[in-house]
Parts: sequence; structure tokens; C-alpha cells
Amino acid sequence: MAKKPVTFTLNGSDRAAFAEEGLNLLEFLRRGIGDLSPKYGCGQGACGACTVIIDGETHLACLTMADAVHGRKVETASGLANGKVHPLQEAFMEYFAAQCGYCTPGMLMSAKVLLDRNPSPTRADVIEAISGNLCRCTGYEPIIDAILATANMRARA
Amino acid sequence: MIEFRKEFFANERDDNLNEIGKPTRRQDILGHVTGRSPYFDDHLFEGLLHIRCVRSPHHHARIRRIDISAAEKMPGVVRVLLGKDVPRNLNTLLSLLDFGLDDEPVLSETKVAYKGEPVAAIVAESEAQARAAVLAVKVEYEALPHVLDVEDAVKPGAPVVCGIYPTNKFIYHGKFDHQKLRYGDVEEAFSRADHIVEGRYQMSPIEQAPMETCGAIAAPEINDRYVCFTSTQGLFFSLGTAAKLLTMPSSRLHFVGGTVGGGFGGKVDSMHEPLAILGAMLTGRPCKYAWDREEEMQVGAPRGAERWYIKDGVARDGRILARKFTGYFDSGAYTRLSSYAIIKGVGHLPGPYTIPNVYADVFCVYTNRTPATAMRGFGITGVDFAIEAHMDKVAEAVGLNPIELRILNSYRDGDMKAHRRTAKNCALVECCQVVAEKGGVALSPASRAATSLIDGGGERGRLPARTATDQNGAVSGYRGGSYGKKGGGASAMQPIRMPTPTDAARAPQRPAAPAYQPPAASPPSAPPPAPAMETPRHGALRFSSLSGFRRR
Amino acid sequence: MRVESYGTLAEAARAMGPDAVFMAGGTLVMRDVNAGTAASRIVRSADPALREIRASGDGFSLGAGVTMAQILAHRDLAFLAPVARAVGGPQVRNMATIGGNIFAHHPYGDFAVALLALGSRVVQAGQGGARSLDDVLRERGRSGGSSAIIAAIEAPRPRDPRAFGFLKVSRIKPKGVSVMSLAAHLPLEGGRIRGARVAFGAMGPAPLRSAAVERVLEGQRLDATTIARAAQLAGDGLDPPTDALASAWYRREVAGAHLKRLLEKMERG
Amino acid sequence: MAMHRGRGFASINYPIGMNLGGDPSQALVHSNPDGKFTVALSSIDLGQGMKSVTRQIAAETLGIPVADVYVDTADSDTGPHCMGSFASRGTHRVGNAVIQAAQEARAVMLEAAAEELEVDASDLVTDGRGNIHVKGAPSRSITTMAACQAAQFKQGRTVSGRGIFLIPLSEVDPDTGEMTPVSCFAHAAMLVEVEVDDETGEVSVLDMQSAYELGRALNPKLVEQQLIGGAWMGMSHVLWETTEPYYPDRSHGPVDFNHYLMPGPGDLAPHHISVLERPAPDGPFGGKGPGEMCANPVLPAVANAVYDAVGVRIDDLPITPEKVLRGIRANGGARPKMRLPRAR
Repeated sequence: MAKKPVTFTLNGSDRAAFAEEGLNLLEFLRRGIGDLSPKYGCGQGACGACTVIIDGETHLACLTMADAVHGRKVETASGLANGKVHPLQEAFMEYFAAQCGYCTPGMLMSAKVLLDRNPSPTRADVIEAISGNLCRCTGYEPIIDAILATANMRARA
Repeated sequence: MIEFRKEFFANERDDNLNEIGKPTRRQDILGHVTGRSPYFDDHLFEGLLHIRCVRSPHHHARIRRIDISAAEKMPGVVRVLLGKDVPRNLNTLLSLLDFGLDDEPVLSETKVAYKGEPVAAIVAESEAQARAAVLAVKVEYEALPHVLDVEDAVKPGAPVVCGIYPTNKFIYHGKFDHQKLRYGDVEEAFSRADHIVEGRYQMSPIEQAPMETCGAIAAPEINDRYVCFTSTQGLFFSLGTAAKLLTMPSSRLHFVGGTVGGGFGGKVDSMHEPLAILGAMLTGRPCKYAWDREEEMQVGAPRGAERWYIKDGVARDGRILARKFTGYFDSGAYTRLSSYAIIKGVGHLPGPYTIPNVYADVFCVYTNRTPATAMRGFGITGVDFAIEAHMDKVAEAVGLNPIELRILNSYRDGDMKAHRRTAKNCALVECCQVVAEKGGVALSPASRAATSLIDGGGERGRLPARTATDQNGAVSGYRGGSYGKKGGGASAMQPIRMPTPTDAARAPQRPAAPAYQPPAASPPSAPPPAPAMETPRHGALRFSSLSGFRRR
Repeated sequence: MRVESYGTLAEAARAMGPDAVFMAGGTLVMRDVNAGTAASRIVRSADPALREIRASGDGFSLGAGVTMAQILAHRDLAFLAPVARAVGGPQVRNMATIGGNIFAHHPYGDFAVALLALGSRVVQAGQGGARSLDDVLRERGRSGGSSAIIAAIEAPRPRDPRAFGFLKVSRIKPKGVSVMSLAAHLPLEGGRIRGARVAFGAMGPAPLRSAAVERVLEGQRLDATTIARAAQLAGDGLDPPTDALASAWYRREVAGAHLKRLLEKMERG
Repeated sequence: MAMHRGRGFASINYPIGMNLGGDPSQALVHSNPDGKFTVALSSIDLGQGMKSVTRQIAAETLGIPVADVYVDTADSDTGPHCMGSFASRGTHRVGNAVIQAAQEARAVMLEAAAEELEVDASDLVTDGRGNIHVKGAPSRSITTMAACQAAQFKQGRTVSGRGIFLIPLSEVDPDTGEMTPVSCFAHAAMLVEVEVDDETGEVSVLDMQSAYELGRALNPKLVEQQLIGGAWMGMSHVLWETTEPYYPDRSHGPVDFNHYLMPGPGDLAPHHISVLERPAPDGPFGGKGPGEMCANPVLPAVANAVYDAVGVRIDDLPITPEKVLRGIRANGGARPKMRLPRAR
């Protein structure tokens, strides 16, 4: 199978690696680059565990061909903490917004894009923003609370 | 929206502890929010191989021939695994507890009993190559009649799903084709009841649906051992299962897990570890075997469907005089954990109520569907749905508020339960009262004054004067044994002293050797003699009675 | 499997064949790639025309690679925002395209239902002129696929955005696939409906129009009587499938209730 | 069209652990030279918080701050045997094993402290903040760090402990089902309000009022996690989930999360929880295990609420819009019952 060089920015650092033809971005990030924070949940685009941010928009890594990120900026949960934990991470910890933690990296990506675009979301906005990220443990309530709390905290600051 | 009603049972608690009762953050939460918690698949291996299974398209079929020659020549294929490659290709999960007969192969060789049953496994350089090679395996099947409904399956002449249980029913105690509960005499009580309320309830099969699918990665480790990273819910359970199927001493296996992306009961079955290790043994390379989401949903074992029939005899004032159950657990094609779920379910009957006459016949039934296994609420969730939907009908029949009916019949400290043990530590009445109060449901003064603490016992605490028993469903050809009665029963019934935090100075209690030991480990002391339980029907296969959790 | 990338859509169109599938946003094709069931050749194109939105007073043209998120962000297409928002979750909307939606198999393809109600025309790459979406979908319903590439969709803009209505019925909120989706374009002339178009999704092999309902609405005022008559006929000519979400019986049975709700919402304005 | 509201009630109890016993769990506890402790287990954290709750149990028993304990799970080379995380057995079985191991380690730590302070170990207490002192004389104290250092470098003691918890196997009488199923039960009651659409059969859960009795809440936030998430799963089971929508027919089995239905964040209902704590006599600090039972009352409560709202009994799960609609049609329309009116 043919391999193509892919050069991109991952969480602010330049990266380059070869991707096999047809390889999805999820496998490429995990096994090709070594960023294990995006998770495999379905490979069908239906669970959101592999959500990453590409040029400021959330995408499903499992449905993205690896070479599609050539020359683009990719962000993952492993890059969210920049020296210290991100306010969303702090809120997820404080609000017990994770149990098994498997959906958490993807959930954080969706939450980050929401707050980057809409600093004071309503509960309905939050629900819409995380609707592509399934969670089997929490019943979503603590996740919604954590995201709203982050927005409130930022508004006060 | 949560409140802690500390006023209840306050005198039974010391609320002034240092760490217990505190809302301490989770130990694992930083790893979760930074994406660094290491799940089984978060371990990278150079040269990792991928395993995917060839699966039956039939509900039930004989395997005539498996032709792997084309698949073996496919790009990236390193090895094709068949049933004959598995050192001991038959197991039942609870054999680690000496419970039930081995009934399920890792890779079927002679017949398939459900759609999706694996018959071969491809080991390839990439997952895509493994998928492609799966399609190249030619399997010749002879389709057999199949049965999918539990009550059809127990009719005479139904297709035999799993030859080890020829009537499609698990054998309990080597004695009956179902688990019985007999307490008092329900028929006599029905004859003097003011109301008879009957119902039929059906639970659906449900997928545990953890966000992380089940899987394992195995690799040759130093010094002739194998390391296995796994999503299992029971590390030694899976280790023991792998050791048995691979006839390998447990000392050569190193299992790593403990951080799992949700389980809910779906990660007990230990399907992945043995095959991943076998792949590593036969190729000398790291192998990953994990389900994709489709497999997780359709060939991963669900919470099995249950069908319940309930008949209640009720007095005019709402007291339930008798309750009779007939239950069918849809075990699918193999036993896995359904047989045990029934024991747990039967021990739970008739629900949290004190009923003087209780009867149950519960069947573990084999059908040609994906085997069922554990899920959150194992053995209980289904029958609780049936009981509580039924209670609503009883309330309507006697014209009582549904909460009043529960409180009236609720079990209390000191009551005798249908499994013949005294109830203690009860709190159902109080839960009902709190919810009624919150929901603005008016209760009678008697219901408001009721308590779990003092209303029970006395007449309610006595065993029934007479219990009607029977030999319905008796089987022959099995020799049941009973662990309890053959050395160990007496001690098993003794109350156990629990370590308590106020008990620091006391020498640690050392119970007897655990009953379960990994199959290959040599016993630390001479084991008690094994009861003679060899079944004359199945040659070398050994049958343990329902409660035959034998020591080795 | 081979992945081929072409600079222009015309080149990509020439490369297509029975062994090839065109990939735009990837939400459908990559799933098949992951499952090992995709065609042996994947054709892609980075042609910027694919992502173009052109909106004018009477109509608009959407490049086939326009995403749901682009529709949502476009001021002049506000009347289509509720339709775009009904597709997937945010991640899917950032990826899923108009062109893909037209080929999306049951129960996907809600956007195509709206385009069908609007009377859209399909511009196919490498071919002159445009075909009606009705024909393209009917053909798809029969043959299941096509090796042609859609370049763009053209549609007239409803003169009064209130004359267009859309409803998606799903079991899951806010993101779930369709039990059915409904779209209606009911332009009014002198208070009466002229040129009614009513389309259903997830009620047949591909989105389809309901001739019976359109006939009942045509020339009438949108009032309770008309709505009730339309609702009664909602099931006519539909061929709903049974799937994990609902049986054909259920879909047919509730089609009228949902149509009534959509029309009542439009009546209220 | 009409929307009908109804309320439904259910109450349940739940047996904790593998019901016939015979399911041991072990724990090993040891100290670093500076008084930081490691608990080694082979038990699994599936998200239920096994690592967190055993950490608090160990800290409480050792008498040290929770920050001084780290729980390592699931390496079969270092973690001793455990049956696994299922049947709500984790908190109960593993928690008891950790208490036993921590008690043994604590005893060594106190002996080491006693030797340093030249007092009798039985006169020593811990303050939970890293100090050991003579009962009633806080000034005669030594830090847990100093005690552990002394044990390691001066006295040659291992500050460590072993624990196991086993409820021995019990038997079942084949003829009567007599057995000793479990040692403790959790309890719950649930009142659910639903709204049913009589034209489409769609059911929305509007509100849940619950009371859960689960022994001592060892960590109230972990308990809350289980109850909120578990009730969501119960709601999911009763109204949405199935791998075989046309059971016992196997057709149309879902293969993805678009067809395997679970409520989304827009389907949630406010859940008002009251927690009651009646300590289990044999539970670790009285804890039972809320992990499984939290879902169970929701299923029948919703079914009963649907009946209350429109008079249709759905005894086959899940309660799909189709089943509700068929029931309403069979009855010739909705027949509201309103059997749980609000008291004025």
C-alpha cells in the first residue's frame, strides 16, 4: 500500500509522518504519531470519542482520511493543558464529569470549540454542542454542569 | 439535585470520620481529563498484528469444511487460526468456580449455534488486511433448524442448540431442569385469596455499550512469558480462563488492565485474551484482538432477555398472600453467566416484600442467539421490572395507592424471606416514605408511621408451617453433588466475622483457602477430596451441580 | 484500495467508474473504508468550486462539497438552518456535505428532503445542464447508486421563507437519525397554495414526494380542514421501511400526525 | 393531539455481591520509607471509582490523609487475586480486604511510632493529618513519615499489610431454593412523571423523584455519579435500548449508535435524589454498593407512569412509541388513570 508524507501542526508543534493510503486520522494520530488521547469508540462516526479540532472545527478523526490534515492545525485533548490544566479540565474534575473517562477527551474538544465561539452558552447550547459525543456513564448532567460552570467562571474573571 | 437525609438511621452511623464520607476527587480524574489514562489499547507495540474472526452467517448450522487456503495467501496474512489450534477448545466461564459443564469453543469446529459465532481467526499485519482475509475464508455450512424463542426451545422436539444440554435447559443440582423456590403453599393460598392478579413480562436483550469496545493485546514477554493488556472486568478471571484454554501455567501469564472504558458487565466473558495470547504464541509477535462496534453490538454478549409470568393471590386489604413465578432466561447458544444469574434472581424473589407463600420455577434456556452474559443489575433488573409492574396491577386490583401497597407489603427487620433467611438492615419503607413526601403523595397515617426497624419479626419471622414440594422437571443421568453437604457445607453456613475499622488491634482474620484457584497453580495444601460427580453421560466431562462450587 | 485525488472536478468525473466511489466529507465513505466494505477506488477532489455557495434574490446554488456547518453560518440561507442543524451532531455537520446527503442511504439524507421540497436541480460534473432532484433520487431509489459526481445543487429561493417548513422526527434529542423527516414548500398566491411540494424522508428507498398530499393542498387555503385532509392522505404512495427505529406500520401510521404538526406550524407562521 | 401526564412508582431492593459467596478479593498495602502508602489490587476501575473509594478506605483505616495513599490496580504480577468488578461486589468485597490490609500495616506503623516515642502502641492514635500521638497528649507525637522512616531504616520493620475478604461458598437446596444469597441489600424507591403523546405514542420523562438507601455513602460525589448515570441508564433501558428490536426475531439488530438508541443530552429529566444511609453491618464502614441497583427502579416506574398517563400497560420492553400507539388504538383512545394525585 502506498504511503504518503503528512505534515501538520499538532497542538502547536510541527509533525510529519507517513500515512498509509486510506488510513483514518484516528489510527494515524494514535499509532503513527503516538497521541493516544483520541479514542476509538465506533469507527462509524456515531460516538464522538475520536473528536479532534482541525483548524478550529471539531471533526471525527475516524471519518477523516489522515492526509486530509496535511498543512492544517490539529488539536487534541492531550494538548489542552498548556503548562497548567485548562479551565474545562479543572471543571470536569471538580464536577465529577467523568467516570470511565473514555469519552472525556472527545467531549472536551467539543466543549472547547463551543466556549471559544460562544463564551456564554445556554444549557441548550451546551446540549447541542455535546450532542455528537456519547457518554454511557454519567447521564450527561455533570458534563453539562461542568461546561456551564467553566463559562460562568470565565465570565466572572 | 441530591440531598443526604442524615436523619435516617443516624444512630447506626458515626459520621465523624476523616476521609470516609468526603467528596474527595477521583484518583484517576487528572488522567481522564488530560487523555492520559492508559486503557488496554493505549499501549503501542512495534509490529503489532491484528486479529479478526470469521463468523457464522447462520443461526444454526453444521460446519462441513473450512477452506483457509485462499485467505492464507492474502496480503499481510500471517496466520489463520482454527479450533484445532486452541489447546483446549472448550470452556464454560464459571468452570473457574466448578460450576456447569464446558460447553463453548473459542473457535467452533463442528457446528455453529448462533449468527456471529466465530469459526476461524485471521492474524494479519493490518486490520484492513485482516478484514479482507476474513472474506476469503470459505466455510461450507449445512443449515440446521433453529429456535429463537425460549418457550419454543423448551418444547419437545425443538432443535437442540447445545448438545451438552439436550433439552435446551441448564441442569441445576444434577437434579432438575430449572431452579426451584418453594416456600409455603401458593396453591392453597390462591384458593383463599380475594383477588388473583396475573401478568407476563418480557425484557429485551440489551447491550452493555461501554464506549470502549472489548479487547486485548498480547505480546511475548521476556523469559517465555506473555503479557496481556486487557479491558477485562476481572483480571484473574480472564487470566484463569486463558490459562485453562491454552493449557498454560498462570505463572507464564502477565495480565495488565484495571483502567477500563466502561464495562457494565460486558467485559467479563474473556473472549479476547485467550485468542490474542494464542496469536502471540503462534506468531511470536504482539497481537491485538478487539471488537469493532458492530461486533460489540451483535456478537458481544448482551444482557439476556427474560420472560416472567407472575401470579399473585391478594387479600382484600392489599396483603399479598402468595406469589408464583415462572421465569425463562434466554441464555443464547451457550451458558456463559446466565445459569448463575438465575440463582441470584431466585435468591431475590419475591422482591422486597414479605409474602408467606412463594413459588418459582426458573429456566436457563438455550436458543440460537448470541450468548447472554452479565450486565449491571445481573439477574435482578429483569425480574424487578416484572415484580414492580405487577405490583402496580395489584394496587389497581385492590384499589390501593401504589405506594401504600408497597409499604403494606414491604419487608422489615426480622421478617423471614422466601430463601429462608431473616431480613435485616432493611430500609424499603423509609425510601417509599421519602419519595411519597417529595412527590406530594398523601399516605395513610399507618403508612406514614411504618418503619423497617420495629414492625417486622414475630409471626412474620417464622418459617411456613408447611411447604409444598415436588419433583417436577426432575432429570436422570446426571449425578448431582452438593458442595455444601460434602465437606464444607457446615462452615459455609457459619456467620462470618467482618473486619471493622474499630477493630485494629485484632489479629487479621485468615479465612480458609479460597475456593477458586487458577487451574494450573498447585494447591497450597492438600485439597479436600473431590466429591464423586463424574457424569456418566458425557464421558470425560465433569458435571458440577448447581451449588457444586467444588474445591479442587 | 486506492485513493485518487484530482485538482478539478472534471478530472475526478472522468476518473469515476463502477469500481469507484467519490468521497466528499467522508461521513459515509470513510465508514465503509473502516469496515473494509468501500469500493476499490476512492476518488477525491479539492476543486474549490465544490465549496462555493452562491445566493441571489430568486435562487441559490450550493457546491456539492458545501457542509452543513457552512449552511448554518450563511446569513442568506437562514431558512435552511433548521434543516442543516437536523443533520448529525456538530462534528458531522462540519464534515457532511450537500452532495453526500443526496446519496445518503436510509435513514440518513434529511437535507435532501428539504432540497426535494424546494424543487432543486442537480448539476452533475462533466455534464451540461441540470437534472431535477426528483429524477436523481428516483433513479437512486431504484438502482441504489450512481457513478456520476454531483457538482452543485440549484434551487429557487422561497419568496416567503414562511412558505417553507421542515420537521425531523427522531427518537433521540437533539441528535438522532430519522424516524421520518418532512419538508413542505407551499407558496401562496392570493392566500391559496400554488405549486405545493411536500417531501418525506426515511419513508421509502430515497426521499420522495407525496403526490396525494400535494394534490389536496393545491389551490387551497392552509386551514384546519385542508390540513386534516392532507394528514389523512399522508401515507399514500409512501413505502416506508422497517428498521431498528420503527416498523413500516408505525412510520405510515404517524405520518399524518407529523404532517399535520408541520402544516399547523406553517399555518401559524 | 393530546399530551397526557402520568406518574408511576416502583420500589426495589438489591443484593450486593455474587450471591452465593466464594468470591474472594485480596489487597496488599505497603509504605514507602517516607510514609506514603501504596495499595496494590488487581481489581478493576471501570469508571465506578474503584481506585478512588479504596483509596479513601485505606486512608481512613491507616489514619493518614488521602493524599498519602495511591491505589495501583490490575497488574497480575503485583496485585493479588480479585474475582473482578461485577455484581456490585467491588466496594463491599475489595473495600473489606483493603481495611484488613490497612489495619495490619497501621499496626506496624504504630509499633514503630511507639518504639520511637517510648510508649505502648495501644496508647497511640492517628490524627488523620499525618501525625501519631499519645491519646490525650497531642504534644507527644511523631509524624507518620518519621514513624515509617524509623521502621524502615532503624527498626527493620515492613510497614505493610495483607487483606482478604471472602464470604465462603454456600449451597442451594435444590428442592426449596433455600440459600444464603447475600449479606446485605441496598434499597430504592422512585416516582417518575412522564408525558405521553397520544397521536405518536412518544413518551418523555419529565421528572424523577427518588430515594436510595445504599449503606454509608463512602464518597457522596461518587455515589451521586452512580445514581445520576444509573438512573439515566434505567430510563434508557425502559424506553430505548435493545439489540433485537423485534425479539425473538433477530432482524434489524442495530450495529451502530445511530440505531442502538440511548437518550441524548436533550432527553434528560430532572432527577431529585435523596440518599438514605443505613450502614451494612458487614460493609466497609457500612458501605454497600450503589453501582447496579440505581437503574432498576426506573424501568417499572416509567412503565407504570405510562399506564397512569394513557391507560396502556406495556409489559414488553422497551416501551417504544409503536407499542404505546398500538395500545392506545386497542383501547380506542387514551384512558388517563391519575392514580398518584398530588396531595393538596
